[in-house]
This record gives sequence, C-alpha cells and structure tokens, in this order.
Amino acid sequence: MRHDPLIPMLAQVTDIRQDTPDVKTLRVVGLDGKKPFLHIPGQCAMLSIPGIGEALFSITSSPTNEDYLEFSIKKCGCVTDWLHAMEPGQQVTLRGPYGNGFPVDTDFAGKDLVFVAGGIGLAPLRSVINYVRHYRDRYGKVDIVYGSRSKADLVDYQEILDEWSKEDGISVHLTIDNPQPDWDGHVGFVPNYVKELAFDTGRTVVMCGPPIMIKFTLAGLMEQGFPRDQIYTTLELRMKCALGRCGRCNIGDKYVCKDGPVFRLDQLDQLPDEY
Amino acid sequence: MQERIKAKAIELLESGVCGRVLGWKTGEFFYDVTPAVFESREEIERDFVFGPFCGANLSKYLIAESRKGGKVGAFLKPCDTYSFQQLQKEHRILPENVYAVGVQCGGMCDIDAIRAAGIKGVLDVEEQGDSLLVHTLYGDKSLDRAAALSERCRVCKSKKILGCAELIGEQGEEQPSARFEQVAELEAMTPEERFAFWRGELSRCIRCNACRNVCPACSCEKCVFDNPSSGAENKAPANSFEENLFHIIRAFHVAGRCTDCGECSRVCPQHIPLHLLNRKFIKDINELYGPYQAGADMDAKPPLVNFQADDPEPSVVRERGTNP
Amino acid sequence: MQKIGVFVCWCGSNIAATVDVQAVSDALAREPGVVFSTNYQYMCSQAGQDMIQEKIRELGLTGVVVCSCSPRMHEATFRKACEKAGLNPYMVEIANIREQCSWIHKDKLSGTEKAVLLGKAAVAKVHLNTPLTAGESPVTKRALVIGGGIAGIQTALDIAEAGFPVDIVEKKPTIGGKMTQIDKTFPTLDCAACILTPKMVDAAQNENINILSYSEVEAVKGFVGNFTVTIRRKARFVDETKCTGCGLCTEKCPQKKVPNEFNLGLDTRRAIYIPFAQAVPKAAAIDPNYCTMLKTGKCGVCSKVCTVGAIDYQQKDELLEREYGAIVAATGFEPISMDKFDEFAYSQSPDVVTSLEFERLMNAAGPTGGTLLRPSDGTHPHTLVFVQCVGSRCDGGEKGKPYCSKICCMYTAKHAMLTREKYPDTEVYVFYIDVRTPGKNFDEFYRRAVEEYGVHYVKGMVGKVVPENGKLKVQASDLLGGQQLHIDADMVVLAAAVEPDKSARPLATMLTASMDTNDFFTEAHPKLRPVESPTAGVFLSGACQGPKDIPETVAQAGAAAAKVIGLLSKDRLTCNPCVARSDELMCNGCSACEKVCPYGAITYIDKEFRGPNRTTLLRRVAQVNPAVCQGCGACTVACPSGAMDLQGFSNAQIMAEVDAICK
Amino acid sequence: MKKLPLSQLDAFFAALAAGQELYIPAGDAGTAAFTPWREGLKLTPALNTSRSAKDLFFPQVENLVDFKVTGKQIEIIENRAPAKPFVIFGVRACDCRSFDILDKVFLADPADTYYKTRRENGTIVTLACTEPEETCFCTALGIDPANPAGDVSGWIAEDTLYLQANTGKGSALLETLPMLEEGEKPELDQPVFDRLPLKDLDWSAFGGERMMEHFNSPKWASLAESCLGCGSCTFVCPTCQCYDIKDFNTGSEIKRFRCWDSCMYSDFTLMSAGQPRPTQLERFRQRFMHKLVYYPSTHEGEFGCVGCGRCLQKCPISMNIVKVAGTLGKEETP
Amino acid sequence: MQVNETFKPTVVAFCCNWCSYAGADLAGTNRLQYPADVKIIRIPCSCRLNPLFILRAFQRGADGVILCGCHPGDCHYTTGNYYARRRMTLLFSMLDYLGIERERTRVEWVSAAEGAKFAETMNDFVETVTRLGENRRLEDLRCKSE
Repeated sequence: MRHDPLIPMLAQVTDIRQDTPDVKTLRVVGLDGKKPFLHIPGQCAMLSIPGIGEALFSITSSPTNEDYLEFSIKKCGCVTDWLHAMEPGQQVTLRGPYGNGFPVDTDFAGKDLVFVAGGIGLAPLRSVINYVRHYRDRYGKVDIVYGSRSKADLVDYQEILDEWSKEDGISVHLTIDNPQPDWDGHVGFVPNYVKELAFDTGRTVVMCGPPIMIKFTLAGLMEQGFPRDQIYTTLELRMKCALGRCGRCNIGDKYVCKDGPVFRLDQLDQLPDEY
Repeated sequence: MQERIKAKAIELLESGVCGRVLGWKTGEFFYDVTPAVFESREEIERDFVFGPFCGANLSKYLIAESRKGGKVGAFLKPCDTYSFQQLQKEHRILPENVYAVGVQCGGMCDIDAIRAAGIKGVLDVEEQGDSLLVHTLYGDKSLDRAAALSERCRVCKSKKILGCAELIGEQGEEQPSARFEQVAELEAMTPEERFAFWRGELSRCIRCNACRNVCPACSCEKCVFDNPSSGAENKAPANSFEENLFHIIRAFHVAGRCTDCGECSRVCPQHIPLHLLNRKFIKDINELYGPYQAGADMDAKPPLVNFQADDPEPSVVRERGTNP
Repeated sequence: MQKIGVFVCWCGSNIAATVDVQAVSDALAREPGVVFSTNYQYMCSQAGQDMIQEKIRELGLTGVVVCSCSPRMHEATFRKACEKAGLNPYMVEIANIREQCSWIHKDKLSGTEKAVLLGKAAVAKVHLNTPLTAGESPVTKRALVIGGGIAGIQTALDIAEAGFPVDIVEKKPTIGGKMTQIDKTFPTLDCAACILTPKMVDAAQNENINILSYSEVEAVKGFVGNFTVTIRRKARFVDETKCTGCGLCTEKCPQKKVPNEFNLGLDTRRAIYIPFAQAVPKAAAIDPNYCTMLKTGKCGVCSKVCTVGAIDYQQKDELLEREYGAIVAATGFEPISMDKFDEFAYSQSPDVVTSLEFERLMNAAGPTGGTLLRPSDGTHPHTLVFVQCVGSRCDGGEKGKPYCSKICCMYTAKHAMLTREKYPDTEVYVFYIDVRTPGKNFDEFYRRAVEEYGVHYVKGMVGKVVPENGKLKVQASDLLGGQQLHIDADMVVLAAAVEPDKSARPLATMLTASMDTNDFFTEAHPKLRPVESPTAGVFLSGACQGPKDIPETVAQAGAAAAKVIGLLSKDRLTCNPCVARSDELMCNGCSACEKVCPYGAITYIDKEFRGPNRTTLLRRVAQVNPAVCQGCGACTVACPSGAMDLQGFSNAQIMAEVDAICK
Repeated sequence: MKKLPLSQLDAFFAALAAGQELYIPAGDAGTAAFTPWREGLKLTPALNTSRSAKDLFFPQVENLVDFKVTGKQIEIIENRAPAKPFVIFGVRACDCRSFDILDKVFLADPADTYYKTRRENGTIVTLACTEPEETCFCTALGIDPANPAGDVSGWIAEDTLYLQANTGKGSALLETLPMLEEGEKPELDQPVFDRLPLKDLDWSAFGGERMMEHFNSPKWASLAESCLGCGSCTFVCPTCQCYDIKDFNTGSEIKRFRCWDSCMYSDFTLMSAGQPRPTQLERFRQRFMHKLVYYPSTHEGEFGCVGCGRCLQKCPISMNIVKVAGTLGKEETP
Repeated sequence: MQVNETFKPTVVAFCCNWCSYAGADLAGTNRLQYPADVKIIRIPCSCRLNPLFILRAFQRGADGVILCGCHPGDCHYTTGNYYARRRMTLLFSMLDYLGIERERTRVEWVSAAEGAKFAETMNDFVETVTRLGENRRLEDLRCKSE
C-alpha cells in the first residue's frame, strides 16, 4: 500500500500562544518532537482535527527555525474554533508543505523590501520577515508596515517590539485604525500610511491583508508609480486537497494551492478577477 | 398556441405590463428546451418556443424572479399554476411582481420516454394526430403520442389553471387520474418486495440534487443536506442508509406541500421514480386526513401544520396487516 | 471544548445496589471533555452539592453531568447549586440512572452498562449546551376584559378588588350581556335583573374599573405583560359624560319604528335609545341606521330637548391605544340562528319563538309587560310545546352543533314550570332527547317541573310544526310511548343551541389564542389550566370557552381574575430560556412554524440581508418572542430548512444523545 | 486480432469474470450502468451508460483513511481494501478518452494513489460504436468512435465480437481466454457518423489563449440564468473530477472519505471569509471555462470534454456544453 | 422465524417531558421491570421529535424507536401531540412503503400516571424488536464496524 498525499501525518501541538483576542499561534512538531518538514516562506500546510475537518493555514514560522512549525490562526469557523480550544499536548494531523512560497532566494535577493500587512495578514509575512532577518546580508533595506484595528489586534506585537524594530536596517511602522489611550504610535489605515511613507518605487512590495486593504494599498502604490511586477501578494481560497484536484481554488487556469498562493501582481493581471 | 403565446409575450413587454417574461427557449434539437427570461421582441421572435417538450415548471424560477424588481411575466401550464399558488402561500413568490398567463396544455412529451421506447438517434418529431412520426438517424419510426408523454401527463390530475391574470386556451377542470395506481401496486407487495424494489431504484441515486433543485417546494434558503450544523449534512450517498435518508427526508419535507408536478422524476438523470415517494405521502394524506391538493386552495391549511382531534393513530400503519 | 465534571450519585443503595457507580464514574471519566468524574453517596445532600460547587470553582468546569434520580426530582436543585458556584444553570444535565435504570433493572451488569450510556448521552449533550439566561419582561399592571356580560363584569370586579385597574370593552351601549335579557334564573328562580344590576352598578362605581361601552377591540399587539390594544370607541353621538340618562330624548324621538334588540325585535324602540332602564352606563345612544338627522340632516329633536347638550351629531369613531398586562376574553355566547330549522316554522309563524325570546315574553320589563301573550295575536296561549336540543348534539354538524349546549334542559324546565305556575290553565309539553340535570339542585328542579307542575315531558323529537288556522300543528314522536303525537299548540318554544359570539373568531386571531372547531376558545390545558388560553397572558372567562350556566360562569370569571391578579402582581416576568430560536439566515419565511405555534409566539418581519455582489435582499423571516414561547418545539419540526431550533433541546443536542445511546 | 461468435458471449463473460471482477454495461436505456457481471446479465441495448465509466476508477464515495481519537491522541488507521484486478468491458471511445483526461489530473505528481491503484488494476475493453445517438459529438473532438482505444479494442460486426489488444495488459487478458479465435474484422462502412447533427462543432475559439476574453463575456448571464445549480451534469460527466473530503464520525472512529463534488453547487467555494463565486453565473462559468479553456490551457490544448453527450441528455433544463460553446463561439466570430 | 437468543436490541424511547417521561419515572418508582435495552431521551413534547432523529437512531445502530407522549387532548402544550401524531403516522407509513419493518417504529401515548403502561409498552416493544432481529434495512454499516 502506497502512501497517499491525502493521508496526513500526526503532529503534536506543543505550545499555544494567545496573540490577540481572536488569534492564537500554535507550535507544532512531529510525534518524534522534531520539525515535521522543511518549507519555503509563504507555503502552507493542512491541519486537521479528525471529525471536525481539515483546513489550510500558512506557516508563520521561518524555515530558519529548525525546531518546529508555527501557525497563527484566526478564529473564524468550525476548524479554527476547535484549534483555538486545543491544549498543549494534543495531537493534530498535518500534511504539506503546499504552494510555491515567496521567491526569497531569487527575486527577493538583494532587493529593498517593503512588507505591508493588515491584521492576520501578518501570518504568512512573518515567515518571510524572519527569514530575511536571518539572512540579513542577502537583502537591502527592509520596511514593515503593519496595521490592525487596535493595539490588542496586532499579532506578534511583542516579537515586533522586542526583535524586529531593534534590528539594524529594518524599520517597523505600526498603525491602528482608531486612536486609543495607551497608543502613541501612528493612527490611520494601512493604505494611507503606506502612501505617507512614500517608499522608493524601485522597492519590492510584499502584501497580505484583508481585500479592502490590498485594494486601496495597491491603488496608492500604482499612483506612486510602482511597477506591477514588483508587487507580491498571497491569496487564500477554499481548498480541500491542496493538490490542484478538488477543483475549488483555481483562478482561471491557476490553482492557488499549487501555483500560488504567492502571486506577483502582473501574474494576477493575467487571471480572471475571481478571488 | 405557440404563436399566441409569443404574441402575448411581446404584448406584455411592449405594453409595459412586464419588463421581462419567463418562457421556454429553443435549443439545438427540437426537444432540448431551456427555461429563459426574454427581454425583447427580437429574442422572443427568434428563440421563444412552446410545444410538447416545454415540460419545465417555471414556477420555481418565479421565487427568484419575483424578487428581482419590476414585474415579470410568466407562462404557466395548469400543473405549474398549482406550484405557483403553493409558493405564494409560503410567501416564496411575491405575487405582486408576477403577471402570470395560464397556458392550457395537452400533455408534455418526454424525450426519455421516446428513447425508452427503443428509438435511437432522434432528430425530429412530427405530431400526426394521436401518433408521432419520429425522424431518426436510422430512419423514421412511429410512436403513439401517449407513449411519448411523460408519466405525470399520462396521469394528469388537473387541467385547471389557477391564479393567473389571464388564460391562453380553454380553462380546464380537475380530472380523474390514475396517479395513485403505482403506489397502490407497491402497497400491495410484501415488505420484502417493496424493500427490494426501492433498493433497486434508490441505489441508482447519485445525489446530483437535480430533484431537489428543480422542485418548487424545495426552495429552502439552505437545505438541511447542505448545512453542516443540521446534523443531516450529506453530499454523496455513502451507502444505502444515506440514499434512503435523503429521499425520505426530502419527501417528508415537501409532504403536504408537494403539488405532484412531477418535475423530480422528469429531471432525475438516473430515472428514479421519485414521484412515487411524494405520491405516497399525498395518497396517505388524502386517505387519512381527507383530500388535499397542495396549491389548489390559497386558504386551506396544509395537512402537516394541521390536525383533527380524531386523526388516526400511527398504529394504522402497523395494523394494515402483515401480508395484504 | 467543554470542561465537564461528572458526579455519579449512589442514592444510598437506591442506585448503587444495581448500578456499579464506581464503574460508571470510571467509564465517564474517559469521555472526551470530562476532566473530573466521581461518585458519592448522596449528591443532592449539602455535602454532595458542596462537592460539585468546589469542583466547578477548582477546575473551572464549564459543564456538569449529574447521574442521579430523575431530573424531575432534582434538576432544579443541581442547577441552583451550580449557579451559586458561578456556572450557568443550563450547563447542567442530569442522567436519570435511578427511576429509569437502577430501579427497573435487577441485573447489575446491564444496569451499569445502561447507566454508562445514559451518562455518555448526558456528557454528549452538555458538550453542546450553551449558557442560557432567562429573559425578563416588565408587566403593565392593567387588565383588559373583553365583553361586559356577567363573566366580564365579575372578572373585572374581582381584579379591581385586588387593586388593579381594569378596562371592560363592551360592544353594546351597555354592559350586562345576555343575563340582562333573562327573566328568572334556575334553579332558584330569583330574578336575574335583581342580582345582575347591582353588579353592573358596582362595576360602574369601582374606581379601578373603566367601562368602555359601545367599543370594540381593533388590534392586539405584544405579549404577556405587554399587550398594546387598539380599541375602537364607536360614535354614540351622545356625550357619555354629559348625558344624565333622563330619557327625555328617547321619548321625543320621532323615529319610533326601530326593532328593539333588547327584546329581540319583539317590540320597537326609538332611534335614540337607552337599551333598558338599568343600563350601565346609563347614557343614550343614537342608532345611525335609523336616525333621521344622521341620515338626512333634518330633525335634531333630541338635540333640542336635551337639557345638558349631550347630543353631538358630529361625533366620530375614536381609536384608543392602551397598554395591558393581561387580557381576559369574556365574549360570551349567542343562540344560533333558526334559519336552518325551518321544520319548526320559526320563520313562518311569530308564535314559534326561541327560549330567549320566551324569556322576554315572560319578563315584566318585556314587550308584553310580563304577561304571556302570543306574539301573533296577543292572545293567551293554552298549549305550549317546548322543543329541546334545537341545533345541539347534531351529528355531522351541517345544521347544528355537535356539542350539548348544557343550559337548555334547565331553562326549559324553568320556562315550563313558570308557565304552569303563572297559567295553570296551560298544557305544557317538553320534547327532549335526554334530560341532563347534573348540578346542585338541578335534578330536583326538573323533577318538580314534572311532578309538581305537571309538565308533560316527552322523549322524542318534534318532526314538524305547521302553522294552520292560528294553531301550530306539532307532529312529534313519543319514543317511550312508541307513538306519533299530533298536538295543536298555541306556541312553540325552541331551545336553540348556543354558540360563541360571532366576534370571538376575529378576536382570537388578534389574540393568537387558539379556538376549537366550534369557535370556542381553547384552554391551555383542558383539566389543569381551564381558564387560561394557550397564549400566555390571555385568559378565558365564561361561555366563550364553552357553554355554561351563570354560577359556572361566575366561578370561572373569578378563577380567571385570580390568574390575572397573579400575573399582574409580578413586577417582571421571567421567561423560560429553553425557547425556540430562528436562524434568520436560513429562514424561508414560509409560515409553517407560525401555523403550528399554539402560543402565537412567532411573527414575521421583512429584513434586509446582504446578497451576492453587494446587493441587498429583502426577506421575510420568522422571529420568536421568547416571552411568549413555551418551548414545545412544534415549530422546529415544521420548519423544513431547520432554521428553527429549540434552545436546551437543540437538534444537535438530541442527535448527540442519540449517537451516544446507540453507540 | 481475435474474434468470438456473439453466441458465446456469455461464456466469454464467464471466463473473464472467473479471475477477476468484470463490469459490463447493463440495464435499460436511461439507467444502464456498468454492473458487476453475474450469470445471466446481458449487455445493455443502450449506446452508453447513464453514469460514465469514470466511477470505476474514481468512485462517487471512497474511504481514504480512518482515525481513532482517544483523549489527546490520534491514531491513523489505513485500511484500504487490497487492490483487486478487474475488467471493464464495453467502454465506448468517448469514455475511454476520459481516462486520459483524468490521468493527467490524478496521476500528476504527487499521484493520487487511490486512483492510480485502480487504474493499474483495471483492464479496459472498449467497444466500437455503430449506432451513435444524435447527442454524440466525440468525432468533433478528434475521437474515432469506430476505433476506440483501451487495453483491448472491441468491435461487434454481424454476429461476431472482434478484439484487438493494444497494451501488454490487454494481450495478457486475451491470452487467458481460450475460446477466442484468430480473425480479422471486416471493414465497416458507417456513414451515420457523417450525418451526426453535432459533427461540425468548431471549438477552435477556445483554449488557453483567450481566457480573459471568454471569462469576461457578457453572454454568461443569459446562459447561466436558468441553471438550477444541481450537479447532474458534473456527476454524469466522464471528465468532471472535483471532489470533497469529509469526515464521518461513526461513534467509534472517524472515517475520512472523499466524494464527488460539483463546482455547480453554491457551497462549493464557500468560505467563512466570503465566496469568490457568489452567484450561479460564476459557478456555471467555472464549469464550462474549465472544460473549454482552463483544462486545455494547462494540458496542451486538449479539451476537458469527450463528446459523450451525457450532459445533453441529462441536464434538467437542457443547458449544456454544446449550447455554451456555440453561444460563446458565435460571439467571437460574428 | 429464527430468533437469535443472545440478540440484545438497542431501543431508543423518546419521551415527552410532561407525561411519558413522568410515566417512565413512575414505572421506576413502582419498580416495574422492563429491559435495559430501552434508553430514554427526554424531549419537551412529542412534537419536538424530528423524523431526522429517528433515522439518525437507526443509522447509529438502533433496532427500534418508540415515541411516547401525552394522550391526545392532554398535551401540556395543548396541540403538540396532534402534530406529532400526523408526522409519525406519515413517516412510519413511508418507512413501511420502503419495505422497512413497520414494527420497528411505534408511538404510544403514556400519561404520567401510567407507569404500568409504560413498562408494559416497553416490554412488548422490546420483545417485538427482538423478534425482528437486528435492523438491517435501515442500517449504516460504517457505524457497526468496530
């Protein structure tokens, strides 16, 4: 009997971190206590709780982390409800990695990068950001624009404060939608903030966030004159197999699970607007 | 008939009574007619058909069409008008947005009935009195018109047109129908025979949902079988239980509301006689609680949301005797 | 995922004798979500309850399963205990391992096995329980009594006596109802007016009672404790507050040919009238159908003679909106129409009268001044034939009513007796199917009619009455004598069946109170809640619920009042949280649920929903009023889409129990 | 080439079924299905089966794996039934082509082992068409119904069945059947194929190149308006392969199974976050774009359709790929 | 008929809270024996019983399903059992029509005072179901494999 790609492996949740009121980060290792598989930043994996269902999540930990995988999960449905109710030591099933991932070693190499994220959209970018931090010398300037509804909704806030913002050559620009008493940072929506920051149009932009944020950030970037082939984003559609077969996640002739989830804007321009 | 209907359709559009009309559109062949919305004289003149293969019950479409704004015209055959009224009773069709024109019907033919008669490669059909001359790839064949009728039309229960603003053709009447004969035949079998019969039929089900989606009564916002939290969610029949489950519950959910329009059986790609399930409920209701025809009366209370203090006990089922 | 604690009770040896409680708590400890499982001698004892509370606090339990006696016994106890420890009481489930397990199974093995399954089912259910909070609603401390007959008056008086304001809505210009038309009452033969009119006056004078005569209920909104009722005050064309009831106008009014409904049309009144001398309110009303002034604008006599200027021809119907906490239906009855009983020649001869008409003919205030005279020629009748069960106990129901009208036997006996007493020269025949006299002193009364007064009681039905030469030829069968009788009668009196007042059906619809097929209001429970309608906050008084005589009516009126007082004495109502809930996203708006709801708890609203591509859809969706819903669940099954679910007994919960049990 | 008098067909089936499960198309027109052969089962008089032959390689429901959950532990139980060889007799040329189309999806790396195992274990014996239906249009898609592929190609002419092995598997199968004689089939003249009403379908307007143009065509609205959103076209289609993966809790374990799904269903792409194909228009478009544009775009221009005509016969409202392609194609070449 | 001596059926009894559940309690209080194969699920009223629950029970391994409610006319909610009666009559008739043994389903009206009737009913029903043997016609094999 051959092993089928649809049959998952077992993994164990070793640590659960409550990031925001509705986001938890699960640390997952194989039953042998080791990292289950290698991956590229931006790739995803299927987590499941038998009897509840399977769902695809982007891997938020960096490939440079050799001990475990991490998934930041926003509570928004049946499977995520159950994942949020988990306790350390609980087993889940896992299969992956899936998707193309970001071209960290090719297109991104040597580039000045701008990361733009909103809300849970930071999850897939965190993997790239930490990868870039690890191989800092391979990349140029790095700016991270990250916004959320409120301070409490900023995912990985501590990590951002304690590590990212202290690193040389990395500028972190945080923003929240509305003013609040214990916040002395920027207030306003991400697209406007990106516009205000007026990045050099030669930089490579990596975006992830809610559709409305992507839409307006893009409009701003276009206005500023960014070429479309320098803008990357990662997409999410419903998928069951992650192998390009179950028929759900295609955009035109491309499958998000297989040919994505990372797309360059000029690639998306070639595809129907159905995502 | 077709010309009168087309003229009426054009009149409805051009007089401004309706912004669009629902009818039947010609296809590649003479029989593959598609329900369609027409918005211009040109479309109607070019594509509108009414003939012996316009079996589709357009009432189902009125659920959505009556909510799209503006008034929609619709051509309804007698049995379609029962669904039309039933759906109004259930507040699914908004009658104020519909201009219904009843069209009398001489019974609809079914291409599958022609194929079932062993006729292959059907290219065209000519009506010659009571028989049909069928042109095929393999020469001409003759067939009784009655044999080409769909099952529901062979046992037509009513030619009465209900609730329409106007009629094309004569108003008809309810008529005696042999539609419960097959049900009675099944009832006369032993349980073992019935079980074998239904296994044979229902095991063909591929759960394509054609029966459900075409059914005017099955117009739930969310079907229990599609709803993961209903406890009955079920996409494919994994085994005989799930085949039974789907069809029992579907029939139960439309019991007392099913007008016996016969669309479920017409569209089943696997030719399962689904109408025999619905008719069983109708027959039981008629026999146990008094005659009731869904859709016939705008005021009558549907039998499953009604009762009489002296209704028969459920034990009547057991007491029918073990071997009739 | 819940954190569930399982507590298995021994109930001394009641459970422990045939169920291995240790095995049960061990088995349940292995169920998903169970973080604690134990057993104890008496869970319901203070020590047992303390243990549960301690574990809730210590382990942060989110659900509790108690395997013990029937929930009917101690569910409330354990819920209360858990609530004290901070757990929502509806997160507690009881597995009944005593009444439904240990006490009926002798074999310990199978008993234990079953107890484990019952426990598993409870655990599976708790997993799906959600904390429920009993809602509260305020109570408007005013009652509405619809109908101002003896039932309504008595109910209003009793409520008012308890200190709550009551409005009586009466459609006629005066309260009093049918009883005002009755001459004497059985079995005591005291005068109806003598006992009723003081009550009418009491009602008028009671500060807590507000009589809205000549008014009708137009619309009812709201629910128990919070009804909003629209009342139409019909134009009376007389200012009720100014009118002194002197009656001058009623004497001067030139329109004299108005059939007098108080005397059932046996005589006439004026276009402006006071229904009868003791009317309350004693105020005149103008009958717009006959008033020349109102019809042609020419007359105005009454206005001229009125010394207080109470006449107001410009008066219009007035709509009044008032809030009530409780509503009492007291719409009473009326005799059925005799149209379908032409065999008794009612329409052919004025000498064929109904019993109520006979009451008027016997009444001192009636058209004949209390002397029994034939309506046709004003002569003294010598032979009277009383026919019972006219329209009562009719099979098939086409012509009459399937039920017994209950009062006819007694009032017929009364009529017969009074006739014989006043006019010993008369021959009185009574034709009956059965004589039914259950009631205090009833049978004695009937026997007196037969034995002392010589009334001829004949078992059998009258087949035909033919007016001929001033006589009424009565053909009847004497079943006991086995012969056909032919009687030449002077008068025939028909004991017409009673039926609910015609206004009851539309009212029931407004109140969402259910009715039976005869249009009598249905009681919430035929035995245990006979004066309540299934619709919370709506109560039943008098004959609108079923035929009854005066003492029964008064008794029910008092009972209804007691129920109203009980309701109004509360400041807030606590609602059962185990009520139906409709998922608007799934609701089809088909009304199936509404049709099966016995409480009228479901209403529909048109609501906007987001459609595809930024469109909005207007959809009709069901809404359950949790204050009215009693949680039976009829709607949940009537709903084909499954939009309707019942909290505390949800589809998922019951199916989880099924799964656990069938495992 | 081998031959067999039709009179010996039963014996032939019996011999085929002796070593393995044999499926033959049986039953009346409209309900014919590939049915496990048992003594007495006859070939259907119908041209083709109601459901396609894909069922035998990609069944409507199949169990993938079981899980047992105890406390925090999960156990994965793989209990796939051991693969057994089987033969399908009487596959038509169209259905046979569908296997190539499915192969490209399921056997692409990483291969779907459930499908692959069945493919490896199944031997396909095709049967040439002599009496096509008016709904047949395989010839327009470059399929020769008179000369079907398969491990073994079969023809019935007069009273004789002719069989030609095309693969090693095919030859091996024929080897085991002693009743077969050597023989050559006569040349058959079948002018009926030239008279098929749909033989001149021109789909040259489709394929990957004009994806955006087709996708954005305003014609979709009227094409999709009467679609009921049922799955009958997808389920009878030999090339539709969308599936769902679901878990069934038996009470003692979790069975993860795969079942057919349909892109026509409203909940197919429904997510808690939203619905990329919110109306039937998008779902309808997806199905036909997939067959006419997306599949050819990624598979060297090959259409995801074999012209079997099942959707023409089965659609409740008689909307089908021929009408869609005709309407869209017309627009392109006025 | 071959009767399997060792066959222990699974019987689900849905009981309305007000009459039949109390009737079952009374059977217990009076120590009236009936087989442990019967497991009771409490529902507020017989009208709460969705046909889906019955089918679900059969799917999960029940061999018989019985619904007990207040006597007609005595429903706590006045009309619930009337609706239940129609629904169950039609459902049972449909099951019978599909060839599923008609004795596997039953409705009995049991009042709170009828403890003895409850026990008798259960004894009789279990005996009937035992005689019928395992539910084969409405089974889901997935739920039976261990």
